[in-house]
Amino acid sequence: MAPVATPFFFYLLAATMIIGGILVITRKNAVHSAMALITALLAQSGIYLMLYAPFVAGVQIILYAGGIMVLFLFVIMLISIERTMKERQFNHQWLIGIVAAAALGGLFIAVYTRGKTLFPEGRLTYAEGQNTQAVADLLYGPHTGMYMFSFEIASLLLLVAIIGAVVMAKKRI
Amino acid sequence: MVAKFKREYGSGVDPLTYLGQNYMVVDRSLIPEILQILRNEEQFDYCVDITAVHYPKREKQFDVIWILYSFARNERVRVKTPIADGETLPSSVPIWATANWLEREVYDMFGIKFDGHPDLKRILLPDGWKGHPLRKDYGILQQDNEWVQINLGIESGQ
Amino acid sequence: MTDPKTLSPPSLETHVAAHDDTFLDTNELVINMGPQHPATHGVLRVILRLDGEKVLGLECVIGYLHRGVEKIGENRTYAMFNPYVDRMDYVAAVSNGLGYCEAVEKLLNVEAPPRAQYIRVILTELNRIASHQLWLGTHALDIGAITPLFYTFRDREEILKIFEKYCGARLTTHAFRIGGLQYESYDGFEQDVKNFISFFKPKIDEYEELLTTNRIWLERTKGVGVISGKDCIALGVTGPVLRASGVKWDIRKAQPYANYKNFDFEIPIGLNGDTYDRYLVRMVEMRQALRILEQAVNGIPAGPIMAKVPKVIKPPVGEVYHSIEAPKGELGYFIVSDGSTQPYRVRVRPPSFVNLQALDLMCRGQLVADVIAVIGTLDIVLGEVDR
Amino acid sequence: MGWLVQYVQSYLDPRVTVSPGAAGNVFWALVYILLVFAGVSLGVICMNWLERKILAHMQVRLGPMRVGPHGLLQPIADAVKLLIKEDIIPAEADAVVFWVAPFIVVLAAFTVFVVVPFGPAHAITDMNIGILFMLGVSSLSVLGIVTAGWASNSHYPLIGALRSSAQMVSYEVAMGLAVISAILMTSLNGFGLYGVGGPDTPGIGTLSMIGIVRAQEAQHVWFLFKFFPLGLIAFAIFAIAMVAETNRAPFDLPEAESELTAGFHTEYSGFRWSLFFLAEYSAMIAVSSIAVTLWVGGWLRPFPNALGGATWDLAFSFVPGLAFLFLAGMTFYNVRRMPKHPFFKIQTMGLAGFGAVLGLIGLILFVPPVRDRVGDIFWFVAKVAAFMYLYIWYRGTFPRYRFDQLMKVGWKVLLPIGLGVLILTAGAGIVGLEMAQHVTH
Repeated sequence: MAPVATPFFFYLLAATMIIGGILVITRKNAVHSAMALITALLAQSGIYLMLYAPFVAGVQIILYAGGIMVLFLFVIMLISIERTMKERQFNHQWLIGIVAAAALGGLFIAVYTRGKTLFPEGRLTYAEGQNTQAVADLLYGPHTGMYMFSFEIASLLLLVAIIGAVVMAKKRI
Repeated sequence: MVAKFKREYGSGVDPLTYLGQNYMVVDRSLIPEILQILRNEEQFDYCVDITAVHYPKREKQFDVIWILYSFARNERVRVKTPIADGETLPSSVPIWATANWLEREVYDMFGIKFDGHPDLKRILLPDGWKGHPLRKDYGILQQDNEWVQINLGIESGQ
Repeated sequence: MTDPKTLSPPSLETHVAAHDDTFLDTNELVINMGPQHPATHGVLRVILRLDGEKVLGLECVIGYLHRGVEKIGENRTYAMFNPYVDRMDYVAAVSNGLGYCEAVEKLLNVEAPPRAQYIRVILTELNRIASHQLWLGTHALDIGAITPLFYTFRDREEILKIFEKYCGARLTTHAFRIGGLQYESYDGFEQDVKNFISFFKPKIDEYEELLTTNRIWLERTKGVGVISGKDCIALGVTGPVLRASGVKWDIRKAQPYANYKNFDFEIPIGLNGDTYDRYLVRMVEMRQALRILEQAVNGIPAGPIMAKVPKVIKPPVGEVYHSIEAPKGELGYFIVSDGSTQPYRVRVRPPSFVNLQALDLMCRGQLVADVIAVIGTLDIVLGEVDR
Repeated sequence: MGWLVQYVQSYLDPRVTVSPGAAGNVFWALVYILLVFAGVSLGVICMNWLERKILAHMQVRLGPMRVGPHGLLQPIADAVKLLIKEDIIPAEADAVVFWVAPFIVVLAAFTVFVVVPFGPAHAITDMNIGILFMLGVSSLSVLGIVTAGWASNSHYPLIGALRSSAQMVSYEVAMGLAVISAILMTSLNGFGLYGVGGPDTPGIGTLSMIGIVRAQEAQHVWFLFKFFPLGLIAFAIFAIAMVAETNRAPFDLPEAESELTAGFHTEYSGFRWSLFFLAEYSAMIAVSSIAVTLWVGGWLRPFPNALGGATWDLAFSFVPGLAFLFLAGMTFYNVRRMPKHPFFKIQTMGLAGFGAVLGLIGLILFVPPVRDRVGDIFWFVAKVAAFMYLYIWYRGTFPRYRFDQLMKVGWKVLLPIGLGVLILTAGAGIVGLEMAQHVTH
């Protein structure tokens, strides 16, 4: 597919993401924050699409926006909103905050100015038709499947987390 | 059964029959004991109804009536006790669980209080109701008039 | 969430104890259901205390339909009060009328002639079927099956047509008079009833086809709202609910009134006392009602339809309690006469009112959805609960 | 203007057989978006009328009869009523979220149609991740439902929303497993009921909706029948899960009328409520399209093997036109049955007009170029319509599940079966490949 108005969509999505991110931390109402986060996540998946990574974009939607955020909302809805509205939102540790932000900003600037050698030049893209297959090949393929073991480790870790959550939530089993 | 009651309680229990239906007039003081015996020893395990009748001209204004049924004997009996206005009765909720709402209704309609009832309050009428409508001297108009006076600002709705 | 089936059904002994410690639980959610709610069958208000979706306890608030029927009775003559009783359980108006007329007849010490008795039984049993049909339709609707409602209403129509032809009214029929009947049965009455019997027999199979072996129906009703026979008796619960809990007691058999002793029929009982058993018991009751109808309609004797009753009814001083097996349970009339033309006191012992008391016990430990099922299975009519 | 003409011409070229999105054809993509939007809305309207009529006839009633002949205009009357109703926002509600929630639901319900393939060239676009995109976006609608329930600031909607989110998240798992086993089948050519093909058929799997149908075409088997009965079981799991996913009977707990009055949309009225309604029905169409695409061969005509060959292709291409002519015939039969009273004159004329329109459509469908172009759309829509009928049938037949039973069905029944089917499908496929290779060596 020929890309259409790429810069426009990039800036649109990026702006949506940044505004969403700011809203997440500034909204007092937790549900509003969660919705802003969802917006940011969806914009992010749009950017993945623009980067010719449709599989990652799809997973982003189905897992983060559709799955995890629903559970977030699920929990938030059960909290008393009235009480959380009264709680102090920021803990006034300006100094540490500024230092951390400055360090991160410095890192970004450093990468932007001098990091050209760190990244390959130009876009590294697969043809769209085979993109998902390429991801699969990279993960499990017979020749390049070097991530099989780490993938299984990750799933085992998640299984442990699930069992742990059940044990903690259930009073008696 | 009748003979036994007669023997034990003498004039406190007055067993009668009208139109083939047995009932007994029991003295107020014997009520807890008699009901207990009827339930436990005579197997009247089902309390059909509890109700009252108001006789304003009598000294003991109310007749409170328990209608009982025994599954084992397939027999009904009514226990009736005359009480005066303001006099209380022991609650029979511990004996028959069903007495709960029935006693509340008697309280609601007649203003007869039952001691030891778990939650004695009005059941059919709203909580703010004044008076007890099934008493013979209950005026139907007063409530109506009060309502229109408060809510509509007129003297009478009639 | 705890599986409600693993919970032992609550009994009256634990009832009071559970009241205190669960109600202090801070996690509970209090929900008000009704009086305007599609599944409370009228204006019943239920205050539910929930832990998640599990019912910790509930309280019924009733009286929204209170019309003071008993007070009205004291201010009307015996004959004038007769139509009022139809307005209590308006789905089973004929049964109400039968109980009242028989109670007054007892007070007068007269008995309706045999022909009147037969027609009374026919109409009452037809009304029992109509009442059970209405129950089935609404109960199934509460559980989410919408189609049975229309089937039962379609068939109930046939009964109402017979009522209409007989006395002109469909719902609040006022079919009986003290001492017998006002109207002779119309031409073709027997044929209509016979037609109905042959029409309705396959219809019951049709209802059962829709529900009895439906997996979802079984899951929604089995083990739901269990109540033991012992608790039923203690709570004064009567009618199909009592029978479904295994107590074989029906006033038509235990203390026969009208001329039920002449008819051959069975009393169905359930084993588990759950919603499914109550469903089955009522289904069998409809079939049994058809059996009674068959016998009655083939045996209507000729003769007068009114006993000798004075124009102005003035029973002697005295009191009488008479009860009949209404579709919902024991419907009793306690009438005190002071010798005047008006009853001194009319007490109605409504089955729905007393049965409703068991709701709390039956719902404990169940889920919200089960409360709906249990309200439906108790088959209450708020007109009768509140009177 | 030249580019426009070029676009139009480029599309009218019969050799173009890809969707406009895949071809990078912006103009036609926009036209398709509008057409699909209009088509789905029309489908919802038809579905509304059909559901009422079919359900009514199942329940020995007539359904709408007053507005228009046989109530044909009833959905329009209802839409007008809903649009002019007062829009109430409860005083204690969170107004912004309350306002946004229905739009999220509608957005999610309609966005999925971007990848629905009504035909090899009749899709807005062909995404490489088509089915993943559909599942992902349709799962977003739960966000709208949850926020709607929360924003109403009332107990019943909140419980409805909680039920709904738990239900949808749970059933997505079973649904996903069933979908994965269908996706596996796109790459596997083993034995099976109709398992011809053989090792020279490309063995690359795909997530693309069009690719999935093409795989079924190439393998000469609908995935419903592949690896019998594995495909059938996976399809059954999906068919159950999709009913739960769209909150329809017997899984309509979030809006269980007898328990929660109306569930998450209790506090909504008028236009906002109608958006939920629209979303619910278009979501039903969307999930049915997934089922059709994955298991029932999408736009392919039925009996590709038993009644194969060019002659039968030609014969089947007449079916759409015949179907419409049949409908027109039924309509005219009913025109004749209309009462002759002058009261019914307008109604009769309206019905006759409706029949004439149907007949005209039928005739147009016989024109060869049209016939070739829209046969695929017809088959797709017919299959989706069959699923829609199932939805109505369920509603007329089943009581409602209780919440814990619903969860039990989802987690303890569908999920294990789904996993088993997935493993068996993979195993069967691998064995089939081995055998196929063995044969060729």
